[in-house]
Amino acid sequence: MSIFIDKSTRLLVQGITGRDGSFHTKQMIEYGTQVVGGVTPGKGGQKFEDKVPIFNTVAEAVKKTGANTTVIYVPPPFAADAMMEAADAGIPFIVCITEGVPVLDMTRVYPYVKERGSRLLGPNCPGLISPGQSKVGIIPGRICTPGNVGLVSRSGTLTYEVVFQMTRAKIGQTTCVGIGGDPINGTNFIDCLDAFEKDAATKAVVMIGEIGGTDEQEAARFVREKMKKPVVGFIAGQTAPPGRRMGHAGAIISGSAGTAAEKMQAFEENGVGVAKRPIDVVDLLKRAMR
Amino acid sequence: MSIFIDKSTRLLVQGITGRDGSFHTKQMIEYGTQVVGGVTPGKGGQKFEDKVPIFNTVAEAVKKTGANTTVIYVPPPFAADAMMEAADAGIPFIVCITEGVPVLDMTRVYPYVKERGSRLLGPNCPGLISPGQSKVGIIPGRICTPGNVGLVSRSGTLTYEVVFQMTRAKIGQTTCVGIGGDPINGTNFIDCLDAFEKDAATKAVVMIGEIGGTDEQEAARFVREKMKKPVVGFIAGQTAPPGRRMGHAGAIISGSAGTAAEKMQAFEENGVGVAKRPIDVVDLLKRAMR
Amino acid sequence: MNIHEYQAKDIFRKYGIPIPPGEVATTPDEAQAIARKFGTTVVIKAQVHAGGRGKAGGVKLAKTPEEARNVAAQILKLVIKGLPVQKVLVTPAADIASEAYVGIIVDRASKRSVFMASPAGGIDIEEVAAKTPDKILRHAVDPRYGLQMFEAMQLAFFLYSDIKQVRAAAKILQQLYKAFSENGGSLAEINPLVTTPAGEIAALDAKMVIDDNELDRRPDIAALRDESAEEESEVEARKANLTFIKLDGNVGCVVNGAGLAMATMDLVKYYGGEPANFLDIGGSSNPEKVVAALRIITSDKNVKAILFNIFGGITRTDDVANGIVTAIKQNPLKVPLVIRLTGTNEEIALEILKKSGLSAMTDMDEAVKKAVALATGGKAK
Amino acid sequence: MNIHEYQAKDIFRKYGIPIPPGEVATTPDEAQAIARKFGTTVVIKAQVHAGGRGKAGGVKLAKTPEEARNVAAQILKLVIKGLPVQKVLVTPAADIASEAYVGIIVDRASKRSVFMASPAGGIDIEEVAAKTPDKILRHAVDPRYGLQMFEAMQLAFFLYSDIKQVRAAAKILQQLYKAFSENGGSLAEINPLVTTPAGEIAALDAKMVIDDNELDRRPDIAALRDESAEEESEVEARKANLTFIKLDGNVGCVVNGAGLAMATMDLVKYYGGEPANFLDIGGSSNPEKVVAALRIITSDKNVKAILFNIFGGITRTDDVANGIVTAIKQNPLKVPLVIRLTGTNEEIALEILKKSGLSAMTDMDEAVKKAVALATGGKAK
Repeated sequence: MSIFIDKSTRLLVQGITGRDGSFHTKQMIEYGTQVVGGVTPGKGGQKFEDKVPIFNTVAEAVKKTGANTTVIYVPPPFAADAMMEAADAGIPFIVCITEGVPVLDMTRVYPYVKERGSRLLGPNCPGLISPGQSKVGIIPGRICTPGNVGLVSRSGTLTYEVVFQMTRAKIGQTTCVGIGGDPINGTNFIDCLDAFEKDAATKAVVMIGEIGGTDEQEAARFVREKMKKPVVGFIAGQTAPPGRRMGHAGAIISGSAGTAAEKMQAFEENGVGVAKRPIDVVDLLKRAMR
Repeated sequence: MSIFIDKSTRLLVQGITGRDGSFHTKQMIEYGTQVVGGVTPGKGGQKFEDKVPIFNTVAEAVKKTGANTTVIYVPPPFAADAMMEAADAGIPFIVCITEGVPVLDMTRVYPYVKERGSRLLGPNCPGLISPGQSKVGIIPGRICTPGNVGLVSRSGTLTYEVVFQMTRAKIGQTTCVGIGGDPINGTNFIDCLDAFEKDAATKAVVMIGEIGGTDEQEAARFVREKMKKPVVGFIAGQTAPPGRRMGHAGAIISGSAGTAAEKMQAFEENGVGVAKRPIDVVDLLKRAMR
Repeated sequence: MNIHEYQAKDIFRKYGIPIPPGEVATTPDEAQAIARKFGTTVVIKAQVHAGGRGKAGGVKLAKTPEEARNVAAQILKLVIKGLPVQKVLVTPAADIASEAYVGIIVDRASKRSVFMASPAGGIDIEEVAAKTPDKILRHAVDPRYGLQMFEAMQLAFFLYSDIKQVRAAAKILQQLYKAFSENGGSLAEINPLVTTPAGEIAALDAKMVIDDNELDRRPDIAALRDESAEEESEVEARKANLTFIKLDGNVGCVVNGAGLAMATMDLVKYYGGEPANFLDIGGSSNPEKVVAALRIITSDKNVKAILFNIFGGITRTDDVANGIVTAIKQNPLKVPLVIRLTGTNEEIALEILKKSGLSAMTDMDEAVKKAVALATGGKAK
Repeated sequence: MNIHEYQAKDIFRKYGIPIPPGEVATTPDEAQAIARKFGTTVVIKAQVHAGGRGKAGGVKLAKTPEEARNVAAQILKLVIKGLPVQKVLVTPAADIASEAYVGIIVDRASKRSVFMASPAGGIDIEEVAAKTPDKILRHAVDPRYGLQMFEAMQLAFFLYSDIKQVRAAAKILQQLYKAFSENGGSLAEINPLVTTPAGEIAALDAKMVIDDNELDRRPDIAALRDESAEEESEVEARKANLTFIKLDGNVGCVVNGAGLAMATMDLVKYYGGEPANFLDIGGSSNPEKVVAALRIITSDKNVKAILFNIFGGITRTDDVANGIVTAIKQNPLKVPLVIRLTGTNEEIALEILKKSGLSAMTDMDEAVKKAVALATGGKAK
């Protein structure tokens, strides 16, 4: 049906009364996501929009609501703490939207969350959406449509662009996952590819990468070695100069490593169809699924 | 045959060139322990007593000697680092003799060693001896004799006293283990009892405890619930005043908890024979093994 | 090692924990001058390494500088649990709206540092634990990560409901954890942590115990030791590298090893005597240690007999014998001496003792029985 | 954020890393005075955020104060990789017996901070990695425990064999780790770490890069930013909360989102143009940001056409439209403008643009093609 989230997702919103948190909570509720609670220290006992109960701590919220997923909109200096609090409260799936989390914080958050057996998506990611079922994060619902293609991406608006093109071409999605553009994050390409491979409803996968690191290269090898479903991909940053951080903290070419050319080559060598332009993803998909 | 160490033990000595390290290394070699290497940073390449190769790091020593056990004699400020180095080098059994290791150091060493899957004995312990097979630490070899009784103790010289009485009474030992007198240490009573229960050669066990904490009480419950072999015990510190640390950092009665009376009662309630005097251990053993 | 309230407060203050001002006086005049400077009602608190200061009359209010002088004079005459009060802390009296307890100790069961927080502050936490255990929230800190803000908040929400107070308390808890772990604490405690009528939070009392094993690498903390506040004999023992604890009995004990020392004391009691002390000469027994041990024990007038119980492993019994002979030459004993020696270099030791007209036994039970008989002037039980 | 060598040295010095003295000069006179004070041969080093200073003539010896003056004058005139040298560091020349490299970076693969150590110091570590990879020892630090002494010793044994030097280097590595992690580093490097003929170890050069995301909570570190050493347009962009990187092309790009911005640049290239910049206006696009973006882009004389590519999600396209209209009113454009807008409030945006005589497209490919054609004065490929 989808990966990571579906109709049974019971969502908690950390930072529900903040500017971003409240805006997107409304959007998620509108989309049909089951938002079962929010957390804002000091506002425990109040209700968000007269409906969603607010708690002081995640532990309390989990106990009272049975939430199985949380999405984090707290400011960067508190994001690491929020992720750790969620993991410590035993929430199995943690989505952190916050951009600007210090990378040294993430070196500590990563093992902490892992030790407690939770899955983390992000930080600095748009979240994910299983069209028609549940939306967690900030991906605009109206550009998506239910279908049988999975999408995983390091980017935000570029993802929207591609999904929009797919929807216009009547190619629907099982789940669209934005893993985020930070150098250290939780769920990576391979985690998503693996989940899509196992998801019966997904027939093909789109993978949108960018410069920096070697995740796409490893993901490409995973496709060849472990996947039966077709995968097509796009890499942003062919014109990016080395040594400069292209917006995303992780989008940086260090020395000669992590270039778009290197990644596109890895795609080709491992049977991942390479889109030259974002729009080409649609044609590649159509051919792959024929 | 024995627990934790036997003829196949290949021992490394950390701090082999120090005063205590060199003295006891000679004793261990004399007793027949296979000392395969030593570690003293800066003395790598030299030999101890013209025989035992010395290395700069534990990692190197393990690689070159295939050591499977290490014993640590380094001064207290470096002991935590030495234990961690041994665990990181993959040594499965680490014995730390050093007395005076700060307890906050141990709060960090404990999870570190555990994560790497090693067993730690100590710190602040006399080590262990499997009479006639191998001796790791400082227990005098001549007071022991091979036999079929296992002994585990929080103390040093009190252990010698009891072992000495046993040997005089012709009751030999499979292994004598000193787990040490610190509040946080590695191997505890239950670990040893469990190992003795599983060791075919051991027919009965002596457990020597002291005031402080609840390890003896939990060990007593373990005896009742999990053990078939007879266990007899002695508790030191019946006359100790509360709130004072009786030499060992762990030998302290906090409030009303950890008294000798409480521990002796736990022994009695769980079928562990209670010796009133150290010498009574011998009679209790004889009766238990009849 | 115990440190005084004012010393713990100095440490906590460095970590940004809000603590009202306060100064130490060693004379009534100084106390008066400090009270005058503060210009308000002051609290005068005995600085002594003992609990229950309040009940013992060691904590009192003074409304005027003159009263402060009188109160300080009274308190500086007190002896609390055997320890004479040498210093008082003078601090402005505070208006208190609520009292809470926060503390951290190293917990042997979880092998971690454990926080305790209770809204029932101002009284002994053991009492709270016994009578109303649900009023204490415990939290073990993962030493690999430290106390996270969310954990501090969970503890703070147990104490307060006002979010400003919760945040202030959470910050205090994080700083307390830092103060504790960066200074080698085995206990750090604020009792009471108060709120003022204006809603501010402050630490009115502070307690800290340092792990003795940390002192070598923390000379600044080791320098806080106040020897005038400790038992004289214990100070002397520490300087001689002996572990010594004074008790009230009549049989002085000199033993190698803590476990054997306790077992020896127990056996003294078993045979009807009372141990006068715990004394562990440790593993590497040079003769000087033995000399110091005998000097300390013989200075206790209650001691009617002295018992050596030495099981030579690392300890060389000849070293001990030499120490005994030297000590007796320097200061002939006025009470009987029983020596039990066995183990490393036993034969040499016996020879040394024999030359000085002394003898030794090899059996622990027999030796203890004899010492008890000599101390009680009768037979052992 | 890059900081200068002298700033990194100041930080490292605070952590007890041995660093020879040195002072900063902004004029030849100052350099002369400093050289006179040191009274020995000095090294004068350009303080500029660019590698390869030595090859560019930015590092030179001076034997006398007068020579120091002349050398400083030369260096202060240099422009290295586009950045004018505004400051030099004057430091006594050292006798060097050996040169090693030690550095630490955050490694995305292991998700940890990773040390690198090499006995082949003094040259670019990437060169060592490429040519003699066995001369580099890497070690990932477990962030839960920090760099243990034994780990530091293992790295140090890779550099030195003399135990005194090993211990000194191990201590430097531990302190470097502290400096790195306590100041929010994403890179910290000592190259070279030298030994003197007398066997002492010292850090002759120092480099540190700070994670931009750390600056908000570290005002003292943020204050180290030297805006005079950065591209003017990038400074302005940062102040407007834009992410901007200047490039050499002719199509100015304004995009929301980093990935889409890169993809837009790539598409410009695909159709035969060259992007003049990377510019991400971010998620919450208020009109002022758009105004600032246009101001920055139009100040680049190479720009022959401007392309907006906005996919409205959180970004409200009407905000962007308002920004465009305002900016053009303030400063009429001298180059053609192509706008692509779609998503949130698209209809309102189109209405706003229409009122000001502007129009917008909805297809990204078409818009890019058009912008390239306008910039190149021909047709897109």
